[in-house]
Amino acid sequence: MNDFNPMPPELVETPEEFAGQFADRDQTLQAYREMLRIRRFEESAARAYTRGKISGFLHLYIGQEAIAVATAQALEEGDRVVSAYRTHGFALALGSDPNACMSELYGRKDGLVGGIGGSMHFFDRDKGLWGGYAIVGNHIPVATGHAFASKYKGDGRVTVCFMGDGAVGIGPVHEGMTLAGLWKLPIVFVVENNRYSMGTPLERTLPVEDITQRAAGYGMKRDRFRVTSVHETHRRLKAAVDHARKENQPTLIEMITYRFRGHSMSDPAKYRQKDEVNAWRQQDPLERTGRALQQVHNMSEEDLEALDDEIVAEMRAAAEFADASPEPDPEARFANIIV
Amino acid sequence: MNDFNPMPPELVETPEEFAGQFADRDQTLQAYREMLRIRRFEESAARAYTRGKISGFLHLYIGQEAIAVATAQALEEGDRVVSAYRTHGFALALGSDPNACMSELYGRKDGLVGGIGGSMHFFDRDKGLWGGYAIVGNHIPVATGHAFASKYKGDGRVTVCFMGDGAVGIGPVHEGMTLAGLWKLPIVFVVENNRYSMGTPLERTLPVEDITQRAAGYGMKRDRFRVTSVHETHRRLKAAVDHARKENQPTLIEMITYRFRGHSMSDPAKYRQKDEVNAWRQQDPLERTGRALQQVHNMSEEDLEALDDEIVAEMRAAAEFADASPEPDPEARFANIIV
Amino acid sequence: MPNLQIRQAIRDAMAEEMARDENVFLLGEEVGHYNGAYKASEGLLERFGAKRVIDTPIVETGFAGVGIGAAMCGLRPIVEFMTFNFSAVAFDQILNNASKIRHMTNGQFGVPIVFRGPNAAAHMLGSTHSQAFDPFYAHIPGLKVVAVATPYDAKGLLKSAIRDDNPVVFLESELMYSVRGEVPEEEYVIPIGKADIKRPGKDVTVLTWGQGVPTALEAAEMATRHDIDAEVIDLRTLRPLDNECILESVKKTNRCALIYHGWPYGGVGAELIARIQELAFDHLDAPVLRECYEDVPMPYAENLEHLVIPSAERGLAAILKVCYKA
Amino acid sequence: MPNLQIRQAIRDAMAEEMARDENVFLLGEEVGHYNGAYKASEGLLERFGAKRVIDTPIVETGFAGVGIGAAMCGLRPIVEFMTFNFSAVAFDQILNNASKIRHMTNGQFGVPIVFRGPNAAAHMLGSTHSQAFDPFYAHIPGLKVVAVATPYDAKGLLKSAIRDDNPVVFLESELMYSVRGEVPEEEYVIPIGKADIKRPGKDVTVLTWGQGVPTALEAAEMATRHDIDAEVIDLRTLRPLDNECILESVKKTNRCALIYHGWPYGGVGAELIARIQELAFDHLDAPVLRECYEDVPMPYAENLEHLVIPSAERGLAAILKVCYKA
Ligand SMILES: Cc1ncc(C[n+]2csc(CCOP(=O)(O)OP(=O)(O)O)c2C)c(N)n1
Ligand SMILES: Cc1ncc(C[n+]2csc(CCOP(=O)(O)OP(=O)(O)O)c2C)c(N)n1
Ligand SMILES: [Mg+2]
Ligand SMILES: [Mg+2]
Repeated sequence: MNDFNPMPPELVETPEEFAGQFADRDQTLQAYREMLRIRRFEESAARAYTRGKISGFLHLYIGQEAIAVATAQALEEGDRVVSAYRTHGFALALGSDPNACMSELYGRKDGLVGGIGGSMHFFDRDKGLWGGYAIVGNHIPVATGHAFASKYKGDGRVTVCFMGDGAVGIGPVHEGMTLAGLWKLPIVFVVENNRYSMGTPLERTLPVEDITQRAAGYGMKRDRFRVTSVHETHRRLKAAVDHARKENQPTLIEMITYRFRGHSMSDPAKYRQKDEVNAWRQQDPLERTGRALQQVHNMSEEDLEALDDEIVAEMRAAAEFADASPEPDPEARFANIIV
Repeated sequence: MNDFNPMPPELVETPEEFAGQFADRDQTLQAYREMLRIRRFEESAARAYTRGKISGFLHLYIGQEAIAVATAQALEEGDRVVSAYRTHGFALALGSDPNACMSELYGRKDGLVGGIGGSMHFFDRDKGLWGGYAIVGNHIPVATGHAFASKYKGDGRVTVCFMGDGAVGIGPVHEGMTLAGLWKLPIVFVVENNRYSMGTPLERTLPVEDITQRAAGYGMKRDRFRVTSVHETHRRLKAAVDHARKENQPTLIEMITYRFRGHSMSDPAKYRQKDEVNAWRQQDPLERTGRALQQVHNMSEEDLEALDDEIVAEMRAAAEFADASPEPDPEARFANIIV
Repeated sequence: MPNLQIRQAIRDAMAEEMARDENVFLLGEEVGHYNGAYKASEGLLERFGAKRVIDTPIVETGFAGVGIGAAMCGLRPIVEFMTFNFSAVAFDQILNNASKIRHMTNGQFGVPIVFRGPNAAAHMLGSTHSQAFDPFYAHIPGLKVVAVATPYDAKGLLKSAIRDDNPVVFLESELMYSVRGEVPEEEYVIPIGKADIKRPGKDVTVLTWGQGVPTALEAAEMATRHDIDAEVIDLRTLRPLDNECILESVKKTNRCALIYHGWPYGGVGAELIARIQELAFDHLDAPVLRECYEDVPMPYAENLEHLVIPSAERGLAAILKVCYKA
Repeated sequence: MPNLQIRQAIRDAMAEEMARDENVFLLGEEVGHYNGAYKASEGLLERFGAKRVIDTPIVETGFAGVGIGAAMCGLRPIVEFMTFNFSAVAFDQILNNASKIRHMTNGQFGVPIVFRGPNAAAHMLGSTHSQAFDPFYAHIPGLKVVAVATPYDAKGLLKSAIRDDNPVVFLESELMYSVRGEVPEEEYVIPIGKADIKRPGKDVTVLTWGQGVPTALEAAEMATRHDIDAEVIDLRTLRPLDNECILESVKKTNRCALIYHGWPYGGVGAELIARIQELAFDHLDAPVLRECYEDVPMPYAENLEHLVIPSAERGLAAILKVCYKA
């Protein structure tokens, strides 16, 4: 077993560097809004869960929102996002209707997949969200297949495939990456390293801290960085997306991030020290972006609060919509299956 | 797809270097004898197969013998060898009775595992042969488990686990190596890179030619070399075995070798060019060792022929023994299973 | 007698066997520091240490294989699958290594291992997380398969499973970990291979196991209002089946219904029917019927899930039908 | 009519569908340059090129998953497992992705894919290489499962499978690739879901599939010497089963025996019995019996393997028994 530092890498940046990451006002505001939408959506979902409106597993993305928002920005129409069971953020960032997202969590007819899939199985084809998989690692070969199809058809589309730090040891990940590297497919693999797989810290799952060390064996490029802003994340991801689109070359990226909530709603996350969580909170990309709006772009606290109110209202409406959405028709269980 | 050179790496060695590898007469003779025993055993088995005495799959080790012989020399009593379905060489090198080996191929009662397993499932516990597995890669976690048990018990034993170049992409290999690297287990993983998995050359299976590039991701040491003699192979393997025994540290070794026959008896190996096979034959460790005995140690051709005759006789006797061995008792199919 | 939850009975079985035999150890995801995803290993890390209670990465094939390899060396691993859904990625290890090694090596090696964890649908987990694996494992020669529904059975059978020299697939239930029942203070084991009559009766035999047990008992209770006295047999062991107990009951009642959590095609349900009609053909007054999941993947929505899973009402309907009262 | 081997019929089906639809492609180990381990794809690489006939590394989960992912994009992959034994390492992809995606995504995505390759024991390959996978796959809602025993059926059903919008598991036989039969020159397809009466008869129904077909036919032939006229039904599709054809025959003959290659517990065999006793209870004059592999892993030795696999003699014994002539 190894001994990895649970604390976030120190952010050494000058005020100028900080400002540089948020230089464009509109982009920064846009990024903030999108991250906040995800956060407020999930907070709303969490409340609904505690009230018994949502059941099953509910894995929140709170803390990692910058990644989904950056991803949506880096992609073109027809590109694909494939992820595991922590996908609300991707759905919203890609433009899925919050009403449909929330209805899915409620298990209702107007849900993204008609209430059949639940939180772990979000799919929204038109928006580029290709799942929503809940068996750790088993979407990596599938996503590799999407990239294969793009190359086969020559359609110029790129697939971005996300997984957790806990997924990198499992066989299907290795097999998918082997094929992507061997066949030179237009795909970007992103490990969202949020330091934990359920209650297990990295030191009990990783033989080597730097996950991108593996890229060499797959003949892929690699990149590794701490997620501090949408802007920077977008820049790094976009380079890999371009590489995939233009050269049919896969990349392995490790994005270092943190989830502020437990693994799922049923996890009190007792395995983490308060000071650890606080240290990461200091670096919360959402908070940082809010600070930048105030400090760099002179937005007032009231401006931000007004925005927040607007978003909170949107997400409250989503919850109300979901609550009013009917249960799926009983016959829906026999749809889309040969019986 | 990549473009790897199918030809063997050129052997640039001075006559002195050549002689150096075979400096010790007794060791060289011993190595030669053991390699020749394996080769003659398998030639005898191949003949029996063509005569219909052996059925199913028969995968010959001809060309790779130096590895098994070096392995047997590198291990201590109680250490373990775990391999795939190309294991006759390991059995003989470790001291399994050729009569029992041949009887197993014949599917007879006196076989290594009573005729139940066949060529692909050789096990000889007392000699340190722990299989004998035929689903590509699925013995890697099992071998990792043996190493785990050694560490758990503190018994000081080392497990050496072999696989083909074709196995390195499959998930179980990745999972086993991940655990061995994470838990620091006393195991040596050896890829016997004989350039082909069935009819498929490396360039259609490997994203990157150097398989040991993967070691970094598992936190293991690595080594990679062309197998040219028992002596040199033993030296390199022994270092890894010591590392495992003394430090509980795994190593990944790639041994570059070649099989002169088809994948199995039913494979005519039409996918290889004559000049390719010939070039590798020039470097056949068995032949090289024979040359060394003559050139360095002044043994005569007659001496070598006498040795050969002796071994051929041993293996002919094994075939005769097997042929005379009775079929397993009908009830044997219900042994060792709850029904 | 102490009144325990099933999760506690399971923990106690493991603790007692670990205390008794230092070759016994536990490995799986979150079994240590987290005390088990469903707290079935609470306190074991603290008591036995990290050498014997091992948190693994998410590599089911890897750690199932490690368990098998360790078992071949004489250790007695308990491998927890967080749920049996995740055993699908380790299927080959169970099918090709655990179940076959003793036979294939002509007895040179044995694989004394237990694979345990929750099986079948819990509540609104969707199709990939709601599966029943007994049809897959009960099919395979070389395995024993156990499914438990009470704390008493859980403890006694898990202890037997850990001591067994064969690989045992031990199926628990997420929905039932909190079910309580009496468990003797003193040491006991329950032999693998014996069914248990959970409710004696004379009019119809109801066969069930695992999560089906409470539903079957409830259906049997409801049947009394139709003057039907149902005998409910909890199979407990799915492989090998307790033919004797099953046949004796069917020969007495002449009617049989199955109520279980799992899909209809093949599996344990069909096997029971095949055996009963073969071995008690002349005793059957009606075809044997089964109530189980509908033949579709499990939907997430509560109302749909509810429809797919057999209710006591559906169980009752089957009972009435085999009694020709419907 | 041309007389073809099964391997050629399979190749022709693939070639015709690849010519008809450029979304159809083949991937698997040795399917290209080697022309298939059992030569079922002979000439396809040459004809269609490396883009559409793809040699993969040994990564069954990887390439099964790639096939599934490609199918979701509208391609129609044919995934060859060199033998179905090697599908065990890809089990999760078939169970959790191929079979469920259409349902789980509420129809947003379909998975039109064929998994094909030889199934069941060949000759002296030992326990890991001699397995029958139909019990596993036929159990799973969302899959179709086909098993073929003649060149005519192989071609017509494979073409249907490739055109089907659902995932189809297509089971062939290593032992039967060289079996010859007439195959029409002109294009035809055979619908999935229809059994075929391979030998009409009136005294007893013999159900079989895949490698069991020749044995069942031989047993039926032997039965004539006992004045028994057996009807042999080749199921051809194992999921969904052709209840109609099966029941019609059983209601006519009132007796039924199963002869197949696979293990007894559960699976297709038990499912057939469960259905027949439920749906034709009053028509049965005897219990339905099954002859299949003995319930042990397949041994390598020729004499033992021979004993484990059902012979025509064993099939005959079952026929005689259900006809009360034994
Ligand atoms: C094959 C498999 N094993 C176990 C699980 C149970 N499980 C679900 S999520 C999870 C942790 C995953 O951690 P990570 O990959 O880091 O993703 P994160 O939850 O941090 O986003 C586990 C063990 C599963 N879904 N699939
Ligand atoms: C999982 C699995 N897939 C496919 C096979 C069929 N198969 C047996 S050996 C082999 C080639 C293996 O090549 P390599 O690993 O290089 O070993 P070598 O035969 O060269 O020693 C294949 C494809 C198998 N046994 N297991
Ligand atoms: Mg994580
Ligand atoms: Mg090789």
